[in-house]
Amino acid sequence: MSGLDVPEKTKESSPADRSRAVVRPGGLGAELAAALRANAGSAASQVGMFVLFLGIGLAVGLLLSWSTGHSPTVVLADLLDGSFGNAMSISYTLSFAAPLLLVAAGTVICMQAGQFNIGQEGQVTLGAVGAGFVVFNISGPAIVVIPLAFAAAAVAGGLWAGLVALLKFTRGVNIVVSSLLFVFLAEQLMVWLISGSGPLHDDGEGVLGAGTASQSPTVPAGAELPTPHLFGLDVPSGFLIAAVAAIVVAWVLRSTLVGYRLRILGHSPVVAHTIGVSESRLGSLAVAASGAFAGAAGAVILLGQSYQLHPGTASSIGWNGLLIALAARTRIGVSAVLAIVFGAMIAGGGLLGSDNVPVDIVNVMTASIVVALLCPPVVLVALRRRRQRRAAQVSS
Amino acid sequence: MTITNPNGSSVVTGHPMLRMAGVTKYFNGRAACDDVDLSVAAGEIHGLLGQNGAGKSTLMNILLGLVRPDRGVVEVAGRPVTIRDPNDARAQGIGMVHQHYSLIPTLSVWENIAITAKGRVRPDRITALVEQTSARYGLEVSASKRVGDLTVGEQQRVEVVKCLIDQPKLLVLDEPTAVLTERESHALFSMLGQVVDGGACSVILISHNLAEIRSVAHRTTIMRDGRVVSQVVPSETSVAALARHMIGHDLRNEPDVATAIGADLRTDPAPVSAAAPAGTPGLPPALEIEEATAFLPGGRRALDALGLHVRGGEVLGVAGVEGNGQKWLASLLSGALSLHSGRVRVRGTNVRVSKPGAMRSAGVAVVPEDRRESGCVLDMSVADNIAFAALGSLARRGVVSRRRVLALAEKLVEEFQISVASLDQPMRSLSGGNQQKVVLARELSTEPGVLVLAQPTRGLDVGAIAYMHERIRAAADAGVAVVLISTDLNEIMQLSDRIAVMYRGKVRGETTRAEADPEKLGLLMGGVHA
Amino acid sequence: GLSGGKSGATSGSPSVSSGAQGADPFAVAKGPSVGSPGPATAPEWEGKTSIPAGQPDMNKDGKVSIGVITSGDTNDGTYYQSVADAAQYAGTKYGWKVSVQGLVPLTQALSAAENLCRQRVDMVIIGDAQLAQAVNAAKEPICKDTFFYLQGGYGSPKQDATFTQSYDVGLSYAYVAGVATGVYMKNKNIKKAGFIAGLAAPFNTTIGAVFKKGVLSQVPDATVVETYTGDQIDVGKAVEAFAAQQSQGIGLVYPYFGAPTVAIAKKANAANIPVIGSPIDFCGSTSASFIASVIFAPGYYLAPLLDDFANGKLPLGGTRNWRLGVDPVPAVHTCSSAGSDGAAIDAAIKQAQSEINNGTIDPLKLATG
Amino acid sequence: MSVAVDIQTILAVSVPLAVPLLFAGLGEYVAQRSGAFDLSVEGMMLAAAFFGAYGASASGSPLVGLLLGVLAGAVVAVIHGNLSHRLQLNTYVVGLSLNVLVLGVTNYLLTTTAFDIPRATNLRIPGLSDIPVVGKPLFDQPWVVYVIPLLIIAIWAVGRTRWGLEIRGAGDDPIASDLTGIKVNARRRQALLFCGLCAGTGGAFLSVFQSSSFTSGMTAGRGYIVIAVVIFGGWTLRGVVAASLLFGVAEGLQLALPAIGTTPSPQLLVAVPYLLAVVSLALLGRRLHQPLALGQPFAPSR
Ligand SMILES: Nc1ncnc2c1ncn2[C@@H]1O[C@H](COP(=O)(O)OP(=O)(O)OP(=O)(O)O)[C@@H](O)[C@H]1O
Ligand SMILES: Nc1ncnc2c1ncn2[C@@H]1O[C@H](COP(=O)(O)OP(=O)(O)OP(=O)(O)O)[C@@H](O)[C@H]1O
Ligand SMILES: [Mg+2]
Ligand SMILES: [Mg+2]
Repeated sequence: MSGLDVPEKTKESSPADRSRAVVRPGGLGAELAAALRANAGSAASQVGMFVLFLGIGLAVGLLLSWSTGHSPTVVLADLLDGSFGNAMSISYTLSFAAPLLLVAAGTVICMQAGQFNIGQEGQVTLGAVGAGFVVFNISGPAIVVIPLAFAAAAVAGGLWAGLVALLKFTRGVNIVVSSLLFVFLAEQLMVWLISGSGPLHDDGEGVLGAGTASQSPTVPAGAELPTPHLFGLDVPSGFLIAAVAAIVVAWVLRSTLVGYRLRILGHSPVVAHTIGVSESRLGSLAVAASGAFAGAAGAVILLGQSYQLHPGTASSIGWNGLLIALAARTRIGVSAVLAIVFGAMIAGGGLLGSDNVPVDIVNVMTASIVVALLCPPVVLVALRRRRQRRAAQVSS
Repeated sequence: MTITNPNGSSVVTGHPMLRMAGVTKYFNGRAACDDVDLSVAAGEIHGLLGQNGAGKSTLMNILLGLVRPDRGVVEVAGRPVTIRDPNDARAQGIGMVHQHYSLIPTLSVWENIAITAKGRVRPDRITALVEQTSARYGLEVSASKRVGDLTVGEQQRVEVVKCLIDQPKLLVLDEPTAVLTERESHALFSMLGQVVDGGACSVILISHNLAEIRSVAHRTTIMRDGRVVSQVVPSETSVAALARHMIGHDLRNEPDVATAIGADLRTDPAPVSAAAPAGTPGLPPALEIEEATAFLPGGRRALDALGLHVRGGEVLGVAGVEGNGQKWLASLLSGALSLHSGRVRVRGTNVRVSKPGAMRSAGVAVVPEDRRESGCVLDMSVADNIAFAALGSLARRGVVSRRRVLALAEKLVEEFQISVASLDQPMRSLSGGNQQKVVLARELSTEPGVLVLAQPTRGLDVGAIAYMHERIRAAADAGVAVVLISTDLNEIMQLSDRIAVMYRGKVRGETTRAEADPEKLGLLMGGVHA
Repeated sequence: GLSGGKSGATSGSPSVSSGAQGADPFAVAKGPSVGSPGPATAPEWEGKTSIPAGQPDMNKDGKVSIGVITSGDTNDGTYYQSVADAAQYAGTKYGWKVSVQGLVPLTQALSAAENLCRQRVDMVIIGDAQLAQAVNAAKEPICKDTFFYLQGGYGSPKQDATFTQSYDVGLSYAYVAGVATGVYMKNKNIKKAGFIAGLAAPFNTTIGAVFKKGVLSQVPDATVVETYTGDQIDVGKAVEAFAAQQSQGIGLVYPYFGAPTVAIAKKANAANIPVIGSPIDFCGSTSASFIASVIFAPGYYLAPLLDDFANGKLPLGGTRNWRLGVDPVPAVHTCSSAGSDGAAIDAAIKQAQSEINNGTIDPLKLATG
Repeated sequence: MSVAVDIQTILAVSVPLAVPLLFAGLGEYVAQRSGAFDLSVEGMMLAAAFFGAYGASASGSPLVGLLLGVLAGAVVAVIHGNLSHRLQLNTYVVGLSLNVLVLGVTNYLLTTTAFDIPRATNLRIPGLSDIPVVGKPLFDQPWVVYVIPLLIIAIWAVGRTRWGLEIRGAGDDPIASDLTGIKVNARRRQALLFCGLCAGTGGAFLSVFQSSSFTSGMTAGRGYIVIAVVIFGGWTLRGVVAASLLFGVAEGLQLALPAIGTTPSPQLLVAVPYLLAVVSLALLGRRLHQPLALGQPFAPSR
């Protein structure tokens, strides 16, 4: 579909021979990238804007808590204390940021290639399943099992996303819709895998007696992600993995041949075609890569956080990672900062209960932050227009 | 004072139907319109002349409420008016046929008209109105067809009918003939005469074409760099004088400038060298297209059994009225359009055109018509844009060497005199001419065997045009087979060794430059066998 | 804005605001034993229990506070809310500080528990089996003087000295509920009953299968329609699943749900179809009428243990087996609206319970065989 | 049981399941025709379900609940419209964020709110409801259900007015529409608002009329099915109605088949609507004609 993913040829279909095309080449991906990359002033003003709008997003949540009788200062104090208050809080924050950053880094890849995959939640689920297949079936030293689990997670998430790409490039199925529907299918698939006769089902004691729970076995201690002690902090290794992955993604996109080609594809499929980039091939690769990263996030979740598969294991990590990448306008650095902010919100949210503030306020805040962070270019454009109008008046 | 135009219609320039005074509009700190005054009398056909970028469209967009002026007043029939959007304009009796049409392709003709017509939306009522109006002015329009299925000429008629249904006081046409055949243009002009007859309606006609302006306009306002430089009665002014006003200095010594404005001032074409390199006989042509038929996704035929060939060192001009498939020819050669039937051969070898990058690796380089959209990536840097074509050779083991990218970019920027502030500047921030230079530099840097240029000088200023022409010549002299697609006959005649004329997706006829004369080409372009 | 008590309007669920002064909503769980255990025993875990010193102020900071985490919505009016309500009730009664966090994602189970330790709670209550991994926090130094309680870990993680859990056998009360239903059907000459649950996963499907066996034990030619909507919280689908069963002529329904239970019950009441309710005691509900309640919500197990905790008598490091027909809860109770059939049903319930406890009937065999 | 009864059962279940899809789908259809890709429809429905439940239990009147629910849907739509089609913020991000936001807000408010929703009675249409098999499922329903045919006729009729043409113009060619004088973004905001009203009705139907209760996140992904419905319907009114009914029947079968006595794998039945959507999109993918500018922002030069 032109808005999102027309096969490139249809873009020339503008009726009659008009020199301007109704549908710009590049479809949504390019539109999005262009809109999102709108020149946003100097680095200092960008940082200023970021902080300002982050604050605005937070304020919306605080307003809601205030209007229902919860003190904003208490909420804020809890959030800060729970996220950065001490070494342990920071460790939590990093731990929650890890899968988010992985998902966001993957999302950056497909968005930069102009492929609007929004099914990360399902890909995370499948990734957790893939990791589960390894850790529940293969016993061995951590140094072997953990990388294997990550590889399996990436493959599972990548294949699941690859299906979406396959549907798009062979059958022309709208990727927004198919990736969305695949989220629901992934959940059903996992429930089946961990239930009854499913291969990941926990054969131990069940809720109702042996073998009756919908859950996987517990991750063996040897396959749990370690938490090395660095710089006086317990740093979750999931975060280290995510950080390295994000740096690699940034480098690949910036400096490698495939990264160049990917970005060109995202900006202009037409140009990409002329220099030998096959949208179906590279686009699929980008979608699959984003799925693989989401899958790896699933491994981080299973091996470092949930230790068990249950219905709902992905815990909205996929959705939030997607939102992070979009709010960061597909920039890796900003995604990393936002992932930490989101991680901090989750970690801080854990303390709200003690003051009887419903933790749902965190959802409200993160959503507001995402929307707020979309605003700076708009504001900058408005400011520039006003300046120009002024200038024109002065010069008259 | 009464002015009579060559058509014999006359107008009294007393009371203005439209008066614009002191209109000023800045874009990005540059004045597109600078203190413009314009006055159009009742029943007058008023020409608006100017080079590309002179501010004509901007001025009209202000009149239509599409652009908000920074300053200035507009009076219609003596009353000052504020026009905020096209609806206001319509209410004031102003209708416009846009340079790029404003019809919605997925709606039918009657639906498009119903959107702006007054009164209830009823197919039968609107259809009757359309028939009435089109009968009155001799404009053939079918109300039930989908606009997207119409030809360009038909669409323009619909657009005109759409304006006329409102019985406007002022009808604005922005370069209406650019896409029309000779015959269609004539029909349009005689229709315009009918419209202004009686003085109830005035017409503003924007054009680059001096001859056209001279033959229909009562008076003409000439703009340059956003300012009105003069107002003349064209029938009493020579083409050369018009051109001088438009450009700012005499043209005779600058044939390229003449080309740029569509004025045929040369008495004889530049001498064709006796040893015109018609390619190297014996070898297969560098590029051969045989029986190429291609369809657009909607099912429309883009190319219809098109055949042409070009040899190394030869410039093949592809002429034709815009919209006859030239754009799709370029698309085909850049690999963006796939063949339904037929063959494309480069140096004797069949090429699967739609395979990504196949044309490029076969040695065919294309400077596309819409360079902003398919020629470059506006949101990437100048250096990156230059590097695209040679990415593979700039990378070692999959890693692109930034040093080598910058070195290449630096070299080409210097060689092609591209003016950039920095190589990391986004392509978007370059002016049109420099964007075009980047694309050309990149394509030539791959040392192609075939160079395809689609409308290479459209939208460029005089200096840039001259430079382009120089490079095109140089490429051909270096043995490159050049396909030059242009709607500008003078450019074609000036640069080509052979000229092919496209009409309705096929080559209608071919001549050598020696045999070519404008009349013969014009007939071919109109679909008439010469 | 939106305010006002949840307590007043939601009926059927244990009322919070009644506080320590009002009737104890969990009184039913605090009664004496209702029967004696037979030879059949629930699974045992190794490990010794001990009573920590200083209970309830485990961390000796001079005040008692408890924290609840659960994976579900603590406002669902049923299963998940019962834990929160039990904690709140005890809190009000003993003057403890209570914090509740619902809808905790699996990824945050462990950290949520650790966070509670950081806030120096004396007891961490893990409200449902989904968050079972949170008990691993008990081994962390930060949690060393915090009492961990888990509702139904069922073997993973393994019972050890660091936490206490409750255990019940769902299949047994599913079977007894089926028996009760069967007796009612026999007396009213009903031949078709409906069972509706959410996810088509074993924790629902085995319950359905055993419930059906219970019904058939009383009315061998009865039909029990089992429908799984695929979603634990989608009320719309739950209600329409009931509509389908209704239009196929069921004479009684057992919605095996959390939140959607009352919605189905209301529809069934309107259609004069008797309803069995679970997992809380619905007999006193004012929003819908039930003929019987199957009581097994975690709050019922937690409430008496919290009383023990308050009195410094709650053992740590063992599994508390809650057995049908032995302990006051879990239980299948007939409601007054069962009318004259109540006595017969009660008798059948007693009978079935003792058959389970003396090993004549093995619900697990019924489920698998 | 007879086949007639079985069919009646399937219909009786499918119709109410299709109702929220129909309401929201019709709204989404209009929004997408205007070029606005409304991903926040899930949020609109959930907000409407919550506030519908609140209104109905506070006032004791289902009608008041419905109105408050519709208002809530409209509020989400107005926020979405202004962010995406006035400030030009990316509509997909705004849509997804609004869904998260609404889920957060409703869960948050749920902690301090309790509902006692009055039961909405069915409006039986005399005569028609006595038709065998289809009579009861179609003509013995809460009164809002009968709004649907009126809504369909209204959308059909409005599609032929100037506003309707302008909506289509905004969705197919915003640039040309703008030149013509159509306020593209205003039309998109209006279409979104309409979508909010419709989705609001669908959401309020869920809590007030269908189940007389509200539970956390009770829309359970219906908003996403709605989007699939519009696409599956090929962006035609007829198609959207048919697709809504088809998805309603797919879900209905899942719930009705066990009652009828055939019990295929429950897991598979649950997945059926989603599989149906994916497979049918794969089969129809290329033949569907979407609005040409769907989901693309439009920034007028003024
Ligand atoms: N929306 C805009 N934003 C910025 N610059 C603009 C905009 N529209 C026009 N311009 C600039 O204003 C100048 C005048 O443009 P205009 O379109 O009026 O020229 P024109 O006389 O119509 O040229 P042509 O003959 O090529 O149509 C050009 O430099 C153009 O780049
Ligand atoms: N429609 C437009 N929208 C935004 N910016 C524009 C537009 N047209 C032109 N510009 C910007 O205005 C500046 C001048 O553009 P323009 O194409 O008029 O240059 P020019 O003076 O004609 O140069 P050249 O001779 O190289 O074409 C450039 O920075 C260009 O990016
Ligand atoms: Mg112009
Ligand atoms: Mg204490």
